[in-house]
Parts: sequence; C-alpha cells; structure tokens
Amino acid sequence: MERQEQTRRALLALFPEVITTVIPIEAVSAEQSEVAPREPGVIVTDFARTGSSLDVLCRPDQVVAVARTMDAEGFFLEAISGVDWIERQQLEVLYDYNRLDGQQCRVLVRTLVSRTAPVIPSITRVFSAADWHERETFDFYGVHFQDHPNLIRILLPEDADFHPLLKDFMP
Amino acid sequence: MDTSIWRALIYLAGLLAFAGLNAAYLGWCERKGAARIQRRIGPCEAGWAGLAQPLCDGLKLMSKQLLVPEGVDGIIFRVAPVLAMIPAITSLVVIPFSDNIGARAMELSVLLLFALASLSMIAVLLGGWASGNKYAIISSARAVSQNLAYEIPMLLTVITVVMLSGSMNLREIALDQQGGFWHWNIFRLEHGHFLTMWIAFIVFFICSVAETNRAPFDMAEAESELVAGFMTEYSSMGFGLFMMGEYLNIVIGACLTTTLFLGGWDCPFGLTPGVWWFLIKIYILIFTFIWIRWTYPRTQIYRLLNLSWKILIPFSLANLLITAALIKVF
Amino acid sequence: MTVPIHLRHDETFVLNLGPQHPATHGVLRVKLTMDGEYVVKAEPVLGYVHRMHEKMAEDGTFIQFMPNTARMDYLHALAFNHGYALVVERAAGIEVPERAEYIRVITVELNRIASHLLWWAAFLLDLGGFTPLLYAFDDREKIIDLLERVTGSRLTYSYMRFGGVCNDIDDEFITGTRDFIKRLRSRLPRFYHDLVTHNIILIKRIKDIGLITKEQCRRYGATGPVVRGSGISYDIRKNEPYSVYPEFDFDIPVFDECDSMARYMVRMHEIEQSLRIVEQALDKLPDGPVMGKVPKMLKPEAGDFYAAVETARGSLGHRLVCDGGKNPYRLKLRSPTFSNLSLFGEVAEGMLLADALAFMGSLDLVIPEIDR
Amino acid sequence: MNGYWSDIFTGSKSLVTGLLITAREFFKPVVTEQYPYEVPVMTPRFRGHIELIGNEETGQPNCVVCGMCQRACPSTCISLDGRKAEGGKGKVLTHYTLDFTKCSLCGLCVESCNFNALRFSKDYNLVSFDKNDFIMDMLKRLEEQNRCKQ
Repeated sequence: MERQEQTRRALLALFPEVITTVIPIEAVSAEQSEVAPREPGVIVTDFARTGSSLDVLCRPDQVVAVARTMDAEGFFLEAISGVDWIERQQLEVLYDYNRLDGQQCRVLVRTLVSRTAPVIPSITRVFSAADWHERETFDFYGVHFQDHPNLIRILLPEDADFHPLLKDFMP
Repeated sequence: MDTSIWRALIYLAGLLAFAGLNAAYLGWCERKGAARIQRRIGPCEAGWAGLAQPLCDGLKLMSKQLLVPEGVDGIIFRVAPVLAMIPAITSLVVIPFSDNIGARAMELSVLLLFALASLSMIAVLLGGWASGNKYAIISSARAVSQNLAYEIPMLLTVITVVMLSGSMNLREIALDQQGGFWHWNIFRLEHGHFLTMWIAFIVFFICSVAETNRAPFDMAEAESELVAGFMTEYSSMGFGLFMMGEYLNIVIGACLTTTLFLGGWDCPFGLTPGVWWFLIKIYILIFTFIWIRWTYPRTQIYRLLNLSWKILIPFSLANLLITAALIKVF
Repeated sequence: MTVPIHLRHDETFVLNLGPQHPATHGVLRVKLTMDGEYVVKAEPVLGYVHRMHEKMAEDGTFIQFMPNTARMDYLHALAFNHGYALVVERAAGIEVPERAEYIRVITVELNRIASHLLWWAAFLLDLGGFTPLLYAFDDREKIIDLLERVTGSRLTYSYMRFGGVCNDIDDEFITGTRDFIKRLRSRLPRFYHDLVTHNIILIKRIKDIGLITKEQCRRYGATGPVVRGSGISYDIRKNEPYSVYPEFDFDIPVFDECDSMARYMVRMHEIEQSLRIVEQALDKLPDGPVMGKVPKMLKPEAGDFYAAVETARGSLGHRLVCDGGKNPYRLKLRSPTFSNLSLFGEVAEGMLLADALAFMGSLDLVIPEIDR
Repeated sequence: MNGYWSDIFTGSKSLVTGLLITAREFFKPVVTEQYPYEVPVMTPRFRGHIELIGNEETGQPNCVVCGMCQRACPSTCISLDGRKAEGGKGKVLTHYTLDFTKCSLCGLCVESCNFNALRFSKDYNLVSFDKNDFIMDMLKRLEEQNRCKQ
C-alpha cells in the first residue's frame, strides 16, 4: 500500500492549488452525477470495489505532466479509453496506469474535453504504448492528439469519415 | 558398347519412363510417408491406397490454365521450368544402374553430373527473377547462395572418392566397390579407409539434401516465409515441372550417394549383385530424405551458411587429407 | 543474432507481409521496408478483421455481449468470458458460489493449455517443422472434447454467466480431465521437449532473436509471456489475485534472456503450471450450486469499473463505465496482443525476414483480438 | 573452440533423437478419424440450431408465445407470433422462424425460456447453396418430427 501513498504524494505535486479531500468511497459515485463537477485532484478509491486504487482528474494540458510523473514512478500505460458524455456535451479520456512489479496499484487518470473541438496533447513521447491507443481513440471518437507522430486511423478503413463510438453516430 | 540406334531408343524410353514414374510417385511416397509419421492416413481416396493420386494431380496440373502474369519477362518465365527439368533427366544418362544396365559410361561422368546440378541452380535463379515477384526474388537469391555454399564440401568429398577408386567414371567407381559391404567406400576395411570415409558419407548426404533445396534447408521454397518461393507466380505445368524437377533431383542425389558410397548395384554380402539392390538402396535413401523433411524445422540462412563454411568444409578437407595420407602409406 | 550491418536506407523496397500470408495467422498486414533481406522499418497495419465489438456492447444488454467476448480471442475464449463476467459482477456486486469459481478456474486453465498447444503448433509451422503441429493437435483435441462436453461448443464458448456458469460439470468430465493430465504429462518430455525444444536447429533459430528489453516492455505496455520472457514476473493471477486463484499454489515461470527462446520456455512451463492448477482444483472441488441469485434484468449502479484477467497472451482488461441503465454505457476492451504487437516495429529493425517472422511467432498473435 | 565441438556433438545427438521419435511414430496406428466413414457422436450438450419441443401426447409446441427468447437473442434471429386461443386462455403459436445465418449458438434463448419449449438440435452437417434455406420454419420441423414419430 505504501506504493499507492508514494504515487499519491508524487501526483499531488501537480495540483498545488487544490487540497485533496479523501472522500469516503460510497460518495464517489453519488457525487459524480448531481453535485458540482469535481475539481482536479487525487482521490483514493477502494480497489476491490472499482478496480483502481487512485482516481485522478486533471485538466487536458496537465496530461503530459501526469504521464511524466507516472513514468518516473515506474508505471506502464495499460489503456486509453474515451467516453462520450453526450448530455454534458463532453468527451472524457481515461488513462489507465498500472505497475509491472509486485506492488499492485492501478491509477485512473481522467480528463474532460469539449465535444465540439476535442484536442489533447499526446503522451507518445513518454509512453510509446500510447501511440496506438491514441490513434484508436482518435479513430473512434475524433479526439485530436497534438504532436502525435502519425495520427491516422488504426482500425477503421482510411477513408472512413465517421467516428463510430460517438453516441449520436447512426450507422 | 555397340552404338546401334535400337539401344539408344530403348534407353531413351526407359530413362524417360524411370524419370516420369519416379517424379510422380515420389510425391505419393512423400505424402504417405509424412502421413504415417504424423499418424494419419494420407491420400487414400483415388485408387487403391491413393495410388492413382499422382495421376489425378498430373491431370489437374495439366488442365489448369498456364497463367503468365503481366509485367513478367515472357521468354525466361517460360524457359525456367523446362530448364529445371532438362539437367535432371540428362544426368540419368550417366548413372550406372547395374553391370549391364547403364545408358552410357562416360569417362568424366562425375564432372558432367555436377555441371548439370549447377545448371538446375540457374533455372531456379531465372525462375525467381523472371516472375517479377518480390518474394520470388528473395527466394532465388537465397537458393543461389545456398547451392553455392554446399557445392564445395560436396565436391571435396567426391574428390576423396575419386582418389580412392582412381577414376572419374561412375561405372569404374561402382565396379571398384563390388564384393560385399566391406568393399564399399563407406566402410572400406582395407588400408584403414574406414576411419574417415563415413564422415565423408554424412557430409555428402547433408550436401545433397541442401543441394535439392529440401528441408531442413528449404530456404528457397519456404512456405511460411516466402509463400511458395520462386514458384509463386507459376501455375499448372510450370509449377508441375518445377516440382518434378525437384523430385528428380532427389532421385539423382540418392543415385549419386549410392554409387559413390554404397557400392552401386553390389549386394551387401557379395552374392547376387543386380539392379534391384541399386533400387533398394536408392529408395531407402529417398525415404530418409522424406523422413528428415518431416522431422526438422527450417534453418535460418546464416546458420545454413555457417554449417557449410565452418563445419562441412573443414571436415571434408580433413577427410581428403587423411585419405590421401592413407593411400600414400598403404 | 542480428548481424549489425549498415542498412542502406536509400536502396530499399517495400514488401507487404499479409494481409493474406501463411505466417501471420490471421489478417495482419506488416508493411516491411526491406534492404535486401534485412528489415529496415516494419509497420503493422491493423483493422482487416475489425468488427467494432465495443459498439455492440453498447447496443445490447449486459448478458447479450457475452457471446461476443468469445469471438475476440477464440483460442482462450473462456478467459474473455471470465474477464467480462468479473467486471460486471464487480459493478453489480454479484456473489459467485464457491463451486462455480472452481469450475471457472478449471475450464479457463484447460483452455489456456489448449491455447498454448495451438501457439506451439503454429510457431513450429512458422519455423518450417510440420509434424509437431499434428502431435499438438492430437492433445488439444482431447481438451476440446472435454470442454465441448461441458459447455456445448468447441471454440467460441459462452459458458459463463454473471454469478456463475450456465451448466454443471459431470463425473465423466472429471475422470476425462484426470486422464488427460496423466496423458499430457507423459507426452510432454518426449514429443515436446526431446523432439523440438532440445533440437539444435530450433535452438539456433530462436536463440538471441527478437531481444525485448525490460524498458521496452514497460514503455509499450506489453504483458503476459512476452514480459515474463524478459525477466518481469507479472502475472495477474498473482499480482492482482481474482476468483479462487490464491487457494492454489503454482509458480510463475520467468526467464530473463529476453529472446524468443525465453518466451518459448515460459509458455512450455506455463502448460505444466496450468496442469498443476487443474489438478489441485479438481481435488478441492466443493459441492453446491453453480449459479448465484442474479436479477433477470441487470442494472448496475453508475461508476467506472476495471477488471483484469490473465489470458494466455497477457493481461486482458475490461474498463466498464455504467450509467445505471441496462446497457453498458461504455466497455473498453484492453487486449493484450494489441500492446504486445506495438513493440514489433521497434524490435524488428535490422532483422532478417526469417528472424522477423520467428520473432512474430514468439509474440503469439491472435489478430481478431488485436482488431476487436 | 570447445563451443564448436560441443555444438556439433549435442546438435547431432538432438537431431538423432528427433529422428528416432518420428521413426517410432511411423509405425504406430493411425489416430485420425476418417470422417465420411466414421461419423463422430455429438456430446449430449452439443448446441446445434434450436428447435421447438412438442409435448408427447398432443404434439403441440409447449410455446406460449411470450417472446422472451426473441428479446434475449443478441442478434435478433428469432421471429415468432401467435393468435388468441379459441378457449380464450393464452396464445397459440402460428409462426416461428429462426434466421440461422445470424445465430451465434450462444444459448441465451434456451436459457431464457422457462416453459421448456426450446432445445438444441443435434444435427451439425447443415449445408446448402441457397441462403434462405437457413431461414428455418420451426413449426414445420416440429410437425415433421411428430409425423415421423408415428
């Protein structure tokens, strides 16, 4: 568990202006829907319940900084997934970091981006795994990753002009 | 050796029949042998125990359309398969099947055989280059480097045999080994040749496997990497000729090994020499070709060349020197 | 050993490996820029068998996606069922009875052995040896018959339900599995190790080929036998214990030579470890129901859930986002071979074509799982 | 230099053992099953395409046209409808077709039916040149089964 503490302290360095509030676990899901949206910060979540031990919300421009901290801490990038919150007109990009050595600690980093012009800095420089994951998120959601080596579609045919996983996509 | 026309015609028909039957039925033996090793049955639908299978394959190959893809060097593309067959059949001329059965016993028959072997290598090169397919070009480059690397140890071992029996004529070499297996070049009890000659036999056998592009040295026609190697663009009889050429090369490799090392048509106990002993030895050797193919994975081009330059050539050179010394001493 | 030679970057030609090629075991295309027979740049092109499983997940209810999970990695389909069942059970807080957990572990481990056997056969086929394929399929057929007796299908199982498994195993399955374990243990040393592993041609073919350093593994997010071949002991069954795996004692084979031979040995040892697990699971199999109490129409409460499972190729992750409705709001499938393949471009540079294919074989790719 | 000799020695020894193993295999009996002559027996739980179960005496399908299987199917390949029974209680099945081209044999329909009206058939060699042969009418199949049972 000390790995989780160490990572939390390292990540806190990125959010100097916000005091972290260790919100009890049940409130995590409740407060997500009605109460005012969370400000950027680190929350400890119960691993057995949600599958990830740390839940970080950060602004899109902090993504590379978080990735660098994670790289320094020795994490590896497990997956990048996009979620389309169509009612709030927002696209959410979830980064999953995990550890290859014994100390189990999965960190979920989320960023919220506007649905009309989704632009996020790419972290391929830090984690080469992100190259393909980002191309896939671009392929399915249209999220444009800045200074990505070759941001082209990975799974859909090159000439496809639609982004299938958006909620308003009708085949 | 009367030179009447009848004798030539009979031998021509006999050798062509021998070549055609062998080329067809070796395919059948290979599929049956592979099946038996892999504990399945192999072709058994066409005819009794699949004996008509080669016939059906031949008909199928002939009935298919001979496609010449566009952007291909027309003449060379058509000539290459024929060029692969010609040396294979012509080298049957000098093979001494038995005492009185043997098309022509020429003085330099060993030399002729190796000249024709390199001719079939050219056919592979032309076939690969002319079909304009990238895979074929890679495969023909590999085939050339492989054949080149394996001709040197082969020739060195043949020099030892020629030195032993004193003549380049295959018939003389076979005659010199008559009278029981202790006279065969592989054992050769007198003058202490038995010390190293079995190494020469193994080196020669490995080289003949590599010469005919058979597994584990089938770099040229590596199915899982180069799809079908230099034969990729060939369909119907073009492909058929290449396959028959390959099988005939195996037959010639086996005949050469038997004549040089296993005493040609000589019976192991020196009693009843005859052509059947020659055929038995050939088919045992051909079975080992098949057996080796279905046991081993494929080597990689560097290992292949290393094996030849670093292991086979030193061994055959050492064998050459030792035999020369032994001949001088005794 | 890849001979360090000066790659002439100007005289190169582009060779398309795939999408229809005997060595890619599926429709993967690798755009190889070659200099003679050396690979200058390798760029895998994906998407030829892409079916958009993630959109299908969002259309149907939770249970209706279960048949899809088996269509992604059809060699280890039960692990995919298990992963999806785990994440939904975690989301909806469903309890799984003890016997169902044991049956899940038994069937998943048998399926892992079948997957490793097929990998071994296909890998040998890539290297040119045809006969081992038949011997491996002979053994694999026994497992498939066993699993067909229980689940009803041979390859694409949809055997697991949320809260357990859909039908129970009978005594014939148990005796059949015990015979299979005895039979495979007697065949392993002769047909798999003497005929192939100790064969000098194979050793020379895959030793020191495709060296993946620890750093590359971490940077590319590779998991499974690929990292265990590079000295990283990362196995979800031990690092993130799920189901009843903590009750069995088995060890994780780790080799740190980082080459294809190490990955080969990791998988061969994993077969023996899986046999041990199945044996212990059969000994400790408790009685009781195989299906817990589950509401007919599942509506897990909102939130983000993640569950990782160890498949034969690596860590399969399901990132489930629920909004309280009866359909998954978003289901991200983190497929292990997707990340394992992403390091192919960097490692295959300067390799011979034959070595690059041997290296790709040692990565154990299943293309539908990459393309999803 | 010793690497050179040990390589040759261990190498040739491993090659020879490989040959011996395949030689021993050469003489062992055949393992494969000759399909057209030896027909495999399906295990009891084998999942062929679904079929209706008729109760023994009357031969009528047990189905009460509740449509659970239609909703449970992930690829919507079941389409059924019925009409009011004369006696006024429940419905009688008039039309039940399975589009087998889309069915993935997952078994969710058989599980969702709690009137024991569906089961998996055991025939596996279904082959035809025409796609609509796989739009199967289950009622007709049930009648044929009843007729050949008498």
